[in-house]
Amino acid sequence: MTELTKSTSVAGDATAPAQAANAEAEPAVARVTQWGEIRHRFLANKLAVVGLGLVLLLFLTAAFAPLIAPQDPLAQDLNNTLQEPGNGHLLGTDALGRDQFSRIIYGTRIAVEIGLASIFLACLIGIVIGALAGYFGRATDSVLMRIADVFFAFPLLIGAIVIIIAMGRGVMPVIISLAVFSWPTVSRLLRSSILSVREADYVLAARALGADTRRIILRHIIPNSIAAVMAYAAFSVGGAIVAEASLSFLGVGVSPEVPEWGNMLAAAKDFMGVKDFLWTYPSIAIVLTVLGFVFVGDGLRDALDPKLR
Amino acid sequence: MTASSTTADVPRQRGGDSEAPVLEVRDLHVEFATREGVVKAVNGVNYSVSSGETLAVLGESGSGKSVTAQAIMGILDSPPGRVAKGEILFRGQDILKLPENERRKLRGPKMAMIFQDALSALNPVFSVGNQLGEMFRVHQGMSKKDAKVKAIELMDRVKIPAAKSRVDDYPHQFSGGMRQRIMIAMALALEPDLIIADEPTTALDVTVQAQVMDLLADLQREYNMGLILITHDLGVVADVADKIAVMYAGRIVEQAPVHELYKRPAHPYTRGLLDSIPRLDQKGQELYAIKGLPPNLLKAPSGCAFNPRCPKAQDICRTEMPPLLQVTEQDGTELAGRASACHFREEQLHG
Amino acid sequence: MGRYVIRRLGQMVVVLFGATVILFCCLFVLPGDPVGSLGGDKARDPAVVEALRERYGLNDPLPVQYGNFVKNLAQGDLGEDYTQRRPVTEVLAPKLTNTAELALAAIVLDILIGLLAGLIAALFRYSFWDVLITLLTTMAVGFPSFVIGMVLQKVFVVQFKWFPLISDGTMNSLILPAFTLAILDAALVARLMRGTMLEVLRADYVKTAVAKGLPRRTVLVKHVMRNSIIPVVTYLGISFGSLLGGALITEAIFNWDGIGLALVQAVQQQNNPIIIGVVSFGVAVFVLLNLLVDLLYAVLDPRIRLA
Amino acid sequence: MRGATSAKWVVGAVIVAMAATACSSNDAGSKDSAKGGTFRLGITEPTAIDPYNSQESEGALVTHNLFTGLYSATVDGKLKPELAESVQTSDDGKTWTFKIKQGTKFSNGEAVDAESFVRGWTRVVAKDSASDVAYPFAGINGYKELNGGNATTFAGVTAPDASTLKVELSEADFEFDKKTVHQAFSPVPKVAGAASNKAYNDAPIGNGPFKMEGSWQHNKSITLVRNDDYGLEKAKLAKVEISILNSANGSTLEYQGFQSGQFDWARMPTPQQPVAKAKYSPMKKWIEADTSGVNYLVAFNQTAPLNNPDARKAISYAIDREAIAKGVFQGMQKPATSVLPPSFADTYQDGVCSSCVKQDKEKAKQYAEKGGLKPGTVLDFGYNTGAGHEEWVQAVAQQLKDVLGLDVKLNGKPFKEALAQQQDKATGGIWRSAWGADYPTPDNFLYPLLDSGSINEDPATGKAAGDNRGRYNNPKFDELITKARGTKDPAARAAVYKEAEKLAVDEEQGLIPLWKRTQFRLAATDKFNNIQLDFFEDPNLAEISAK
Repeated sequence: MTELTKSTSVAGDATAPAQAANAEAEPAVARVTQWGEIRHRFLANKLAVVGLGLVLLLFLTAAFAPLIAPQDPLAQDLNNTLQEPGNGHLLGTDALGRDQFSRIIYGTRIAVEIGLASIFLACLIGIVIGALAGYFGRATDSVLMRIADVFFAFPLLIGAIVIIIAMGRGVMPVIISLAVFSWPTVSRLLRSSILSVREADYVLAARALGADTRRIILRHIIPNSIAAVMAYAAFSVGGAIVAEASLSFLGVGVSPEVPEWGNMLAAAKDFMGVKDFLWTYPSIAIVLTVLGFVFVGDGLRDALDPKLR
Repeated sequence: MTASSTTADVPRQRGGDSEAPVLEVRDLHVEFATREGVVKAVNGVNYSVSSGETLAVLGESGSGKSVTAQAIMGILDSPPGRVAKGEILFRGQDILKLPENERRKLRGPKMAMIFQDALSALNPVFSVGNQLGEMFRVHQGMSKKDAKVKAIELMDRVKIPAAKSRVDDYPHQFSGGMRQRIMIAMALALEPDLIIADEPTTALDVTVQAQVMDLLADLQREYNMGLILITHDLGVVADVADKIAVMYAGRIVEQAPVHELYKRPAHPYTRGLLDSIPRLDQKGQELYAIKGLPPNLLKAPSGCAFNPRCPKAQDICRTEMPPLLQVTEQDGTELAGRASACHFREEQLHG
Repeated sequence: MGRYVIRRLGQMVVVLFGATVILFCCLFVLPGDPVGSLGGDKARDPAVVEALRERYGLNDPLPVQYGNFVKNLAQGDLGEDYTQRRPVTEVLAPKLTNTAELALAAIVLDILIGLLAGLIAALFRYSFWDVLITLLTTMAVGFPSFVIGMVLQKVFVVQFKWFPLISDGTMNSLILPAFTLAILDAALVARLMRGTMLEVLRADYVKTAVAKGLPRRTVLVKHVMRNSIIPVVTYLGISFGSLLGGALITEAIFNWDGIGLALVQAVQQQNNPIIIGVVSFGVAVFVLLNLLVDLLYAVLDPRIRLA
Repeated sequence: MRGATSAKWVVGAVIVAMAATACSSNDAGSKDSAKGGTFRLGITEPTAIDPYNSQESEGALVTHNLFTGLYSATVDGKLKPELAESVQTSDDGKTWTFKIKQGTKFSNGEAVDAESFVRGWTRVVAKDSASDVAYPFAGINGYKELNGGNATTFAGVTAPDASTLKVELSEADFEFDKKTVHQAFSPVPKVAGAASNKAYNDAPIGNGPFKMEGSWQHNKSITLVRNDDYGLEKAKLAKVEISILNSANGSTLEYQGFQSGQFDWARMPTPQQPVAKAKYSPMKKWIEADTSGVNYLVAFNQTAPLNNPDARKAISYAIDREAIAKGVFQGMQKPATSVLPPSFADTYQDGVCSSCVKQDKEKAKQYAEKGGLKPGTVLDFGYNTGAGHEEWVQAVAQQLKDVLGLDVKLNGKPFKEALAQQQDKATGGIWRSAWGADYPTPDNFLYPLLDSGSINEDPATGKAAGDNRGRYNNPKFDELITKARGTKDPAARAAVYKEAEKLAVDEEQGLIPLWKRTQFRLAATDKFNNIQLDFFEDPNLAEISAK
């Protein structure tokens, strides 16, 4: 659909002669080499690699937060509240004298936890429902898709707030509320790709060769649909992290005492113009994280389906 | 009506200088810049076509035949494509030197193109009447209403039934054959001197192919236009073309009047093409196929580009590029309009 | 067409039914008494609580409450807000106008910025501007709206004082919130537009148009734009949901007195009629808008047959 | 779009304003009505401005200026007679007879007489009104019947003649007169009709120093103009323009508005207060006052682990109020050492809560041991979210962990959910809370927060519907409250209230005071004279005059 960078898109430019030359030099789609191919295309995309770097950095920071953070993110020091960056606190301290750098470092944990878990859950629900709808069709399909419509009709943040009203604040409610309103996209994606793949030549061929339906679904349809889901997932983890921070920012996300970026921003909002370091650094953390996932998502999508670029 | 007066005039004019070609392509080179390197799609093509004459350009996909046509029309994708060298003379004038705006004015009134796949070549979101009428509106400043009348006339002209009621239909509502007729109508709209038809029947059913081809040939005769027919289908060519240029890897490898070529090809590639046509009298025999694949234009083989696939390739074929040269009879008399780019053209012709 | 619309409207009713049921269930499981406290944080007198529960039918079982809700909704009545005891429709109407204003301004910006940027990037592919636009749009996707909003507020309100912090009813106070709300979608529209346009530019019918000798502008405006705009229209329909979500944040940052802010406050106050009003409105508009987009899609692209 | 519509609004408002000034300047003998200046301020949308349901400070601001009742309260909690010319109290403290000043009028010309009061009070208490401010009338005979819908008249409130208002109480209450400063005790004219009269709700006709100009523009504005026919001392300001701001950021908007000259009076967000003080204090534009309220921790007296005074004292001793006030509140809050506020000069006992005076880790640990608060004991610490308490509760929690080794579980909930949990019988631990006085009497703190009569437990569900949610229950304390109410002599009464406070707050630590209620305002003292913060934490509009 869209293009990201010059470097990746030039290949897609191959006009008549070059295309002909390349296409015929690599007959059909060699499915064996598909994953290698994808990796190759992904790694050729500079932004995707930068994104991968950012995401890896995020994961590593989350994993080794206790080693990286110089202080306990919860340790208060009421004699040193609202300290400007420097003086033993790299990024300053908040209203309770807690070390902001340590809080940002620990914030990666919540971001990773909620981002990954909610999208994983959404994909799980989405794949199952989408596969059922796409496979059974007819009544099952229309019932499942209407259900998906209902959830799809809630704007993500608004829907999430409704669920959190019922479940209360906290990590689990945030994960669930984000997943509950994200899965319809996945199931639509899966369903439509099942419907298109169902008639694809190699599936017809498999069917003609007498493969049974379940085998066709597991061996042919799902692996081919999963590509689209994966690109969506990578992209959406970033979105989920933004949504999660937004909820906290609005005061309905994880509990306020948890070191989490949205919470930090919410607490810093009133210090605008007085203590700006309180909101700038968590903002940077969020932006880098989200960009990482966006780049990876874009790169994956382009690598999985060069046509779409 | 203006239309009838012009149709009456023009052929006479054209008849007047039928000796001078409408279009002459000289040493045309076209390149594409890609990430992997420069693709030389057309490497020194020469050909010409006169009024009322049909030139068939033959070749596999990727041979540069379509690119040549696009270069003539001035619709190359550029970047990355560009004409690196050469001249395209339209009625004696090198149109590559014209400013874009002048050149644009040639397209439509003077030269027109018919594309292979009418479904994708027609804009899906506008009615056919709109797209046909656009020619008149843009080039002749006609009103919308008049343009529509002309569009209906044109559709009648290309034998689309119930033209009046279908003029507001969209391309996807027509059958393949009908769509191609609309393409033809659009090309003919302003009665150009030259029509380039890029595989006009490839996408059609065989039965429809003949109808469309006949229609095109009839109209060409009627308007006395020059026609460049690009195709990879030798069967189509035989009936309509006057002369043939065979292209391979961006070059013309053989040129000949149509029947000569069929009778006696002077290039092994042409031979291969001819042999791969299924024939009724050889039923039951294994079909001939040229082995191997067309060359990668990024790294064309040294020497003759066809050498890796050529059954008769010798050492010289792998080192030296054969130029396109006059072909002679065994007695040395020149064969009019015949040329071949093969080191062993004479052997091929006579052997 | 008529049948299609009727069928879609039917589906819409199903979706709305489902959505409001979910909404009711979520609000019903809450432990607090929705009329249990005053506007501030004081508990209400038990007698008053009882009187209000009676007045609002809160002692009825959930299905009965839901039935009443649907019955009233059919008459355009969303009930009474629990704090001020004014009709929800009356409370929300001016807020709705404000949000609509903001959303409309954002959509206009989306279209203007998005289309223009996408157009430039596609037309001058690989040029400096293309690279810049591609970079900016990619970055914009990574910037959450609250970060954008806070940065804009810090720079243009606090630092330069170009814009008022309090909405003073002029165009001036609309600019920053609208921009904040628009930026993400504008970037996505630009990316979409660029991609689609590159595809369209490569399409055979564009070649045909050039081969017909049409002036460049006619080719671009008529043949290219018209086709490129179709996916953008669809996207804008779907993006309305995220627009509403973004409005929550934007309104909170810029104190824009819209339904987003009303929702956030209503959640803190458990002012259920407002929550129900805002959420069902959001869902209804989203569903309706998508129907409209589908219809528009069919108008824009004659190949689409609605069935 | 916005520009167009609001321009229309502005133009409309200007025309209305011009018409208004034109009219009034034509009135006979009011030459100065065009003078006096306009006072501008921002508030958040009130619940109501009609006295039947006017409740929070914003509503009180408008209602108090539209209506004048029997008494008003001065900043320091003293009673100031308004329409009450004289009062007689029976010796049993149950019958109150007020003489109403004659000759004053509502702004529609209707006379204000005793009947207007009966009408107004009845209107608040009537069942159909479902008023949130009916409770101050609860001690009057016939309240139950009227409020429960079994009567249409208020039996205990009668007007024997136009100038006499007689009130009969069911229990002795020598401080009943103080309750009448609440705006719910306003007289209303006949046109007021029932509480459901929407026209009157949004444009009440009153007898106060100001009257409405147009109706309440919800979420936009309320405009007051001077009532030149006011029967008491007339206001000096010609006009008060009240902009209604978003409650989400009301204080930020007020502050910004003040800085840009749009407002003459403003609150500011807590984080900005130190900066604002430094800037405006030298300019004498800074108003700081300890008002009639207290921030405290509810301690659940009847549930483990805080079901004994020692445990509660341990908690209180463990908190370093000073450090939090300095560190978190940037010095803008002051520790409270009593429940009764310093604004009640007669009853204020600084340091009566001995555990509140200074953090004492040793004592905290001793009391904890005595009270069975072992390290590791789970202590629930609830608070309501979205109201700016998120930060400091964490500081308190940390201190409890550090000093006592308790396993403090912070539990933030939206207010109504929080309330439901506090009312639940099984709830233990502590809960953040605050109390502000409705009228200037110590009873208004001690009775609702600590008297067993305010537990109001629902026998079926065990829910405590009253404000004594910590369920402090001591018959001795209850006796003292009853005794105080029945003591006619103010000084003797104050002594009893002091005794009661010492018993409940110091000896038994029924609740845990944290901070005084300190309010900060910015006021345009360069343009106006005599600006003060009144008892209801609003500017004293009726007394302000332009320079």
